[in-house]
Amino acid sequence: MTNKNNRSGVFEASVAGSEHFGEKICRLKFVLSGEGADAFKLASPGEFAQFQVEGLALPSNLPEGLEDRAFRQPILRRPFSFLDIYPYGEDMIVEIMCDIIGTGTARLSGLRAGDKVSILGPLGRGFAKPEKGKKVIGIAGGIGIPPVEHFLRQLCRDNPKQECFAFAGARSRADMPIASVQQGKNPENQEYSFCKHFAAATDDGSFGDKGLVTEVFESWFAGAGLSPADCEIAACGPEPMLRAIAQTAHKLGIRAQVSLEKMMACGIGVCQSCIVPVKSQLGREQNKLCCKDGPVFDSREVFAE
Amino acid sequence: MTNKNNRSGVFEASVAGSEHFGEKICRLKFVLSGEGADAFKLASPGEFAQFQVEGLALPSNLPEGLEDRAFRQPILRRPFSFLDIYPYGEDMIVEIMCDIIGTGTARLSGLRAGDKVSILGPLGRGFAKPEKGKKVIGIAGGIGIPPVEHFLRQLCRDNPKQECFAFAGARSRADMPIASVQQGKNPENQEYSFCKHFAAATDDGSFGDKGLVTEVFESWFAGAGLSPADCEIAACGPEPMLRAIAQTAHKLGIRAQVSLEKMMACGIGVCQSCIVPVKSQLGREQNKLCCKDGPVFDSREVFAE
Amino acid sequence: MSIVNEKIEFAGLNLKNPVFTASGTCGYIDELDDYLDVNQLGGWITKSITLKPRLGNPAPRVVETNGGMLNAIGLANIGLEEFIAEKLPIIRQKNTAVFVNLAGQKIDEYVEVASRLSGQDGISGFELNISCPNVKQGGISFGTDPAQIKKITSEVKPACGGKPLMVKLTPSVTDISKTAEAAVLGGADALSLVNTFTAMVIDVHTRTPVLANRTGGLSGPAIKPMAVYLVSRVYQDVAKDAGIPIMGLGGIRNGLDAAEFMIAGASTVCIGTATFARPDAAVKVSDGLRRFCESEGIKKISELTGSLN
Amino acid sequence: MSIVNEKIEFAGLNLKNPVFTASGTCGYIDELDDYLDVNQLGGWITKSITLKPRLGNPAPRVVETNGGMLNAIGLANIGLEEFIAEKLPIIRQKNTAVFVNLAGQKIDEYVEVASRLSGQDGISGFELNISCPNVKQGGISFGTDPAQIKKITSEVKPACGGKPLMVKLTPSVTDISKTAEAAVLGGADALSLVNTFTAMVIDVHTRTPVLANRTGGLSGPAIKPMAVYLVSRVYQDVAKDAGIPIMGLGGIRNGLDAAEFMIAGASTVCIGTATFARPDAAVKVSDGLRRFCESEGIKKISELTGSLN
Ligand SMILES: Cc1cc2nc3c(=O)[nH]c(=O)nc-3n(C[C@H](O)[C@H](O)[C@H](O)COP(=O)(O)OP(=O)(O)OC[C@H]3O[C@@H](n4cnc5c(N)ncnc54)[C@H](O)[C@@H]3O)c2cc1C
Ligand SMILES: Cc1cc2nc3c(=O)[nH]c(=O)nc-3n(C[C@H](O)[C@H](O)[C@H](O)COP(=O)(O)OP(=O)(O)OC[C@H]3O[C@@H](n4cnc5c(N)ncnc54)[C@H](O)[C@@H]3O)c2cc1C
Ligand SMILES: Cc1cc2nc3c(=O)[nH]c(=O)nc-3n(C[C@H](O)[C@H](O)[C@H](O)COP(=O)(O)O)c2cc1C
Ligand SMILES: Cc1cc2nc3c(=O)[nH]c(=O)nc-3n(C[C@H](O)[C@H](O)[C@H](O)COP(=O)(O)O)c2cc1C
Ligand code: FES
Ligand code: FES
Repeated sequence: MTNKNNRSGVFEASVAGSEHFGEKICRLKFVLSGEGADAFKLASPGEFAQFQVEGLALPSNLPEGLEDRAFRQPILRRPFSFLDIYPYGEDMIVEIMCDIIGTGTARLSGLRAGDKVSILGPLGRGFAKPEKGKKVIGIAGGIGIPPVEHFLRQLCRDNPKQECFAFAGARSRADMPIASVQQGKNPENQEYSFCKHFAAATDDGSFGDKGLVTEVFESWFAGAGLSPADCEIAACGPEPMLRAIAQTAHKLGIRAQVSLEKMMACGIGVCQSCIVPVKSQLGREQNKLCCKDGPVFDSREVFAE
Repeated sequence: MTNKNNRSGVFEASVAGSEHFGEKICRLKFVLSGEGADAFKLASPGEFAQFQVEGLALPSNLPEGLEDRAFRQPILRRPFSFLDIYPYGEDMIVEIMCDIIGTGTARLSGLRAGDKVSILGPLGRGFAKPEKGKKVIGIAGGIGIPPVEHFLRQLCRDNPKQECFAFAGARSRADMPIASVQQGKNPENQEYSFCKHFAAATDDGSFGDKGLVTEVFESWFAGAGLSPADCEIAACGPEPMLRAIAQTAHKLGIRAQVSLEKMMACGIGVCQSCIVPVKSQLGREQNKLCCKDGPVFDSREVFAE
Repeated sequence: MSIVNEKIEFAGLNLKNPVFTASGTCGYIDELDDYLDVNQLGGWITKSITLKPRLGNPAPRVVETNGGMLNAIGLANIGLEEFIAEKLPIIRQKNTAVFVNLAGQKIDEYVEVASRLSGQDGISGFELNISCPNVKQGGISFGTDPAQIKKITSEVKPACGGKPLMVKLTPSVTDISKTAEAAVLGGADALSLVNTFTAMVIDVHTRTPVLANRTGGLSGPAIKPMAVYLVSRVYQDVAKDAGIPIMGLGGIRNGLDAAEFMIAGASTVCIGTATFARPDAAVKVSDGLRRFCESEGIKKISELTGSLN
Repeated sequence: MSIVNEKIEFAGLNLKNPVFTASGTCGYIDELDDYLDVNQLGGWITKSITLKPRLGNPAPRVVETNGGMLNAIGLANIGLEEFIAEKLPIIRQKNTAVFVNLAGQKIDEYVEVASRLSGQDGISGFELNISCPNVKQGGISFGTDPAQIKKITSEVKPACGGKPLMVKLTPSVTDISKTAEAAVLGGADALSLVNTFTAMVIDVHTRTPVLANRTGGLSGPAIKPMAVYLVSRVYQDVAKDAGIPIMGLGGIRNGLDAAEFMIAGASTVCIGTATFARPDAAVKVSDGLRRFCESEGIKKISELTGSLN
C-alpha cells in the first residue's frame, strides 16, 4: 500500500459543485488551494480524507426514511475515499461520490457551490501500484466503487498501456454510485472507457446481471484466458464481498488488495476506534488501524487464507 | 396589549432575501404561504415569533470574537420581534432585523434566498393601539428598535393622520439596527419619513447625539409643548433604559408600554423560563410570562412606580 | 388506519399509545391546545404540584448548552388548590391518561397532595418527583438515598387511592439499580427515568453562573445515550423480574429515539425538551414510532419493550 | 509576544500554559506530530498504560451521539515494556510536561507500572485512571468507592518516586466530593475530572447495542455543563481548602470552554474528543484562552482559577 505521505493537514476547501443522482447519491467537487493543493497533489487512489460535517446545514427536504435518522448534531468528521483528484490551474480538485445515509452525508449533500468545508487529509494508505506489466482487475460493491474507479483511472492516466478490468455491484441501479449509470448511459463509453472490460451486477437485476458481482467476475475470469500470475485485484465494498474476493483470489493465486471501511472517529491513528484484527507473522493476534495502516490492506493480511 | 390571536402555529417559511449591514446586523425577509400567511395576517407589531436555528449552517467566515461563541449546537428556537409584516400577493412577508451575537443569530445571518426555515408564531401580546387621537412616542434602544419602528409604521399605515415621534439609541452607529443609518442615509427621509420627528443618540456620538436616548427624548419633550395626556409611549430596549423611561413616563403622567426581552425556551407559555416578576393588585408577588403575557407590558405593571 | 397495534398496558392503565409529554414541559396541557391534540397521545404528566403555590427560582431559569439545555425553574406551580379549582375541570375534558406529578419538601406534603387528589375524577395516576435537582431542601436528597426512596414511596402509595404511583428516578447516582429497587420495594407501580442531570453554565465574562439558581438540570438530546443506558440497567436489574413497567425519557425527539428507549426496556416514553423546539413534538414522535413499526413489520408496539439483543 | 502570563504551577510542575491533551485521545503523542506541536501545550497525557499489552475491546468501539460520542476502546495499549522501549525515547525529545496514565486490574499492577516508570527520565507525573467505564474487572468499581480510592491512591503514591500523582475521577457517582476527598486523603497531588459518563446507543433496526462492549463512555461537548458543575463542586468542597489543583475536562473545544472550567476551579484543562474533529484542537484552545484573557484584560491566566462569583 502506498506510503502515507507526510503532508496531511487541515485545509479549507471550497465547494465547486455538486450533482445529485436521485435521492441517495451525490457527487461533490471541492477545490483546494495553496497548502491544501500541495498536500492533495501527493494523494493517491484509495487514500481518504475526513470531511467536516458539523456546522453544515441539514437539508430541509430529506426523503421520509432519512428525516429522523439524519436529525442529529454531529461533532466528528466523516471519512470519504476519492472518486478523482486532478489539478485545476494551481489548485487541486477533489471529487467524492457520496451515499446519503445519515446526518453527515445528508449535510454534505446539501452543499452548494461556494460553500466552505474543512478537509483533513489526505489520510491512510491507498492502493499500491501493480507490478510492472500486470493487469489490474477492479472489483467493487456499492459505495466501494469510487476508490476503485479512481485507482484504475489513475493507473491508465499514468500509463496509457495499463490494462484494466472493472466489475461493479450494487443492490439496485439506484444504489450504484456511477454517474453514467445514474444518467442512463453506458459506463463502458463513459467513465470506464479506459477499461478493457466493464461489467456490473445488481441484486435485483435492475442494472447489469442479476446476482453478485463476485460471480460475474469469476465466470468472466474463467473464460478470459488470463493467467492469474499476470493479474492483480483491487477491491472495495462490503466486508462479506471482500472476504469472498479474498478467498477467490487466494484460490486462484492472484494478489489482491482490499480497502476496508470501519467506524472512524479521528482518522489519524489516535483514537484506536477503527481496528482491523490481523494475525501477526508469529500468529499473535494484533490490531491494525484502518485509518493509518489502511484502509487498503493486502487481502492475506486481513482475511485468513 | 393586543389579544394573542389563536392562529399561531409551526410554519415553513422561505427566505426571500437577506441584507447585511457590517458584521453585526442583518435584515432577513421571509415569505409565508397558505396557513402561515393566514396566521401572520393577524400578527401585530410587538408580537414575536420563534425561529428555527438548529440545522442551519454555521457560517464559516464569522468575525473573530464571535467564532468561539457561536461554535455551539443549538436545539431551541430563537425569538425575534418583527421589523415589518406585509402582504405579497396571497403570501405574507415577515421581516426581522437581527443582531448577530451568538450561534443562532449567526446561523440566521447565513441564510440565503430560497432556504427554508421553520417559524413558530405569531406569539405573545404586542403593542396596544393608542387611544383615539393620541400621539405616539416610540423610544427604543439597540435591538429594541425594530418592533417599535414596526409599531409606529403600522399605526401610520392604518391611520395616515396618526402622529408619531421616534427616538433611537445604540452604542454606536455600527450597532444601530436601522437600515438607512447603516447605509449612511437619513432615517427621517427613509423608513422614519412617516414620523413627525426622529432623533437618535449613541454612546460614542458616532450617530445622532452623544449620550442616552432617554435624555434626548426628555429634553425634546420639555420643549415640544405636548401635553402628556395627549401622548403615549411605546418602548423597547435594555431593561435599565426601559426602567428609566417608565420612571419618566410615570413622573410626566404619560401612559407607557414597554416590550421586555427574557431568555425563552418555548415561547408559548409551557416552560416557565421567561418570568417577569410583578406585584398583583393585592400586592402579592407574582410571575408573569414574557412570552405569553408579554413581551409588551404596561410600564406600571412591571416597573414599580 | 395503521396496521400497527399501538395500545399499551401500563401499570394497570390502558393507553392509546406509549407516548406522553413530560412533567414541567407541557404545563397543565391547556397551554399546548393550539398546537397539539393531547388526545392523540398515550397521556401526559402535569407540572409538579406542591401543596402551596410556588413562585420558583428567579430568572434566568434556562440556558442552552451543546445539544441540550439547563433549567432551574424551581417547581414553580400554582399549588394544589388552584390546580383543583382551575385546571382539573379543563383536564377532565381530555380523553387521555394524565399523571399528576407530586413534589414537596417533606413526605407529609407529598402524602397530602396525593390524598387530596386521589379522590378527584379525571386523574389516572401519580408520578412521584423525588429527583428535581433545582430545589434545595428535599428534592434531590430524597432521590439518591434508597432508604428514603423506599420510605416516601411506601408512605405516598396508600394515599393514591388505588391509582398507580410511578416513581421518577434521578440519574445522578452511583448505582441506579439500587434506587430503582428501593422504589419497587416501597410499592411503586411504575418507574420513570430519567430526570435531569445536575450541571452548570458559567458566563465567562461576568464569571457568574448563568442561572440564578447557579446549577440546573441538563435535558435534551445530549443526555439521551446516558438515559438509554440507565433504562436498560434498570430494566435488566430490577424492572423486568419485578414486572414493573418503565417510562423512559431523556432527549427523545423522534420515533427512532422512542424506539431505542422501548427496546432498552421502556413500556412508555415521555417527551420533554423537544416540545420547546416544536410544540407538537410528542405527536410527531408517536407518528414516527408508528412508521418505524410499519417499516420494520412490527405488529404490536409493545413487543418492542425490552427486546434488546 | 502576548502580554498574558500563561505559566501555571501545577502539582509542583511549572507548565507553559494550562492546556493538555487528554489520555486516550492523543495516543503516545507522536501520532499527532504532523498536526500539532505539543511543545506549545502545557503538557499531554498518555493513553492508559497497563502492565501487559492489551488488545482492548472488539469493534465497533465508537459511535457518535448528539453533540458527543461513546467510546469503548477497552484500554487497548502497547503495554509497559513496549512503552518504555519504543515510546519513551520519542517522548523524551518533547519539551513539555507528560503525565503517564496508569491503569490495571489490580492495585499491584498499578503499583508495578508506576514504580517501573518513576525511575525513567522524561516523565513529569502520573494520572491514576480508576474510572474507565469500559473495562469489566477493576476500572469503574475502584472509582466509585471512596475507601477503594483512598487505598489505591495511597498504595500507588509511594511508587511514583516523588513525581506528582493525579487521580482521575469518574462523574458517575452520587457525590463526587466524597470520591475527591478520598483521593486527597490517599495522597493525590492533583485531581482530574471528568472521565466519561456511562451510556448506550442501540441500533433500532438490529435491536443491538452499537458498541461491541454494549456500553461506552460519553464524551464531547454534550457533557460539558455536567463536567463544569462537578469541577466547581470538587473545587468548593474539597480542592480549594486542601490546596490540591484540579485538571478540568469534558467537552472543551475552544478558549471560552477552557476559561469556563478554570473559573469553576480548574488550574489546567485537558482536550479530549475535540482532537478527533481537529488534530490541532488543543493549540487552538490555548490560543483562544490567551485571546480571551487579552480581551478581558487578564494578565495572568492562573488568576482565572476558582474565580467564580
Ligand atoms: C475509509 C473510508 C472511506 C469511505 N468512503 C466513502 C465514499 O467514498 N463514499 C461514501 O458515500 N461513503 C464512504 N465511506 C462511508 C462514510 O464515511 C459513511 O457513510 C459516513 O460516515 C456516514 O455518515 P452519516 O453521518 O451520514 O451517517 P450516520 O448518521 O453517522 O450513520 C448512519 C448509519 O451508518 C452507520 N455508519 C456511520 N459511519 C459508518 C462507517 N464509517 N462505516 C460503517 N457504517 C457507518 C451508522 O452506524 C448508522 O447506522 C467511507 C468510510 C471509510 C471508513
Ligand atoms: C421577545 C423577544 C424579541 C426579540 N427580538 C429581537 C429582534 O428583533 N432582533 C434581534 O436581533 N434580537 C431579538 N431578540 C433577542 C434574540 O432572541 C437573541 O439575541 C437571540 O436569541 C440570541 O441567540 P444566539 O443563539 O445568537 O445567542 P446565544 O449564543 O444563545 O447567546 C449569546 C449571548 O446572548 C445571551 N442571550 C441569548 N438569548 C438571549 C435572550 N433571549 N435575551 C437576552 N440574552 C440572551 C446569552 O446568554 C449569551 O450571552 C429578541 C428576544 C426576545 C425575547
Ligand atoms: C423546563 C423544564 C422543567 C421541568 N420541570 C419538571 C418538573 O416540574 N417535575 C419533574 O418531575 N420534571 C421536570 N422536568 C424534567 C423533565 O420532565 C424530564 O425528566 C427531563 O427534561 C428529561 O427529558 P427531556 O430530555 O426529554 O427533556 C423539567 C424539565 C425541563 C426542561
Ligand atoms: C476514544 C477515547 C479514549 C479514551 N481513553 C482513555 C484512557 O485510555 N484513559 C483515560 O483515563 N481516559 C480515556 N478517555 C477519557 C478522556 O481522557 C476524557 O476524560 C473524556 O473523553 C472527557 O473529555 P472530552 O469530552 O474532552 O473528550 C478516552 C476518551 C475517548 C473519547
Ligand atoms: S479512526 Fe482513530 S485510530 Fe483510526
Ligand atoms: S418561554 Fe417558555 S414560558 Fe415563556
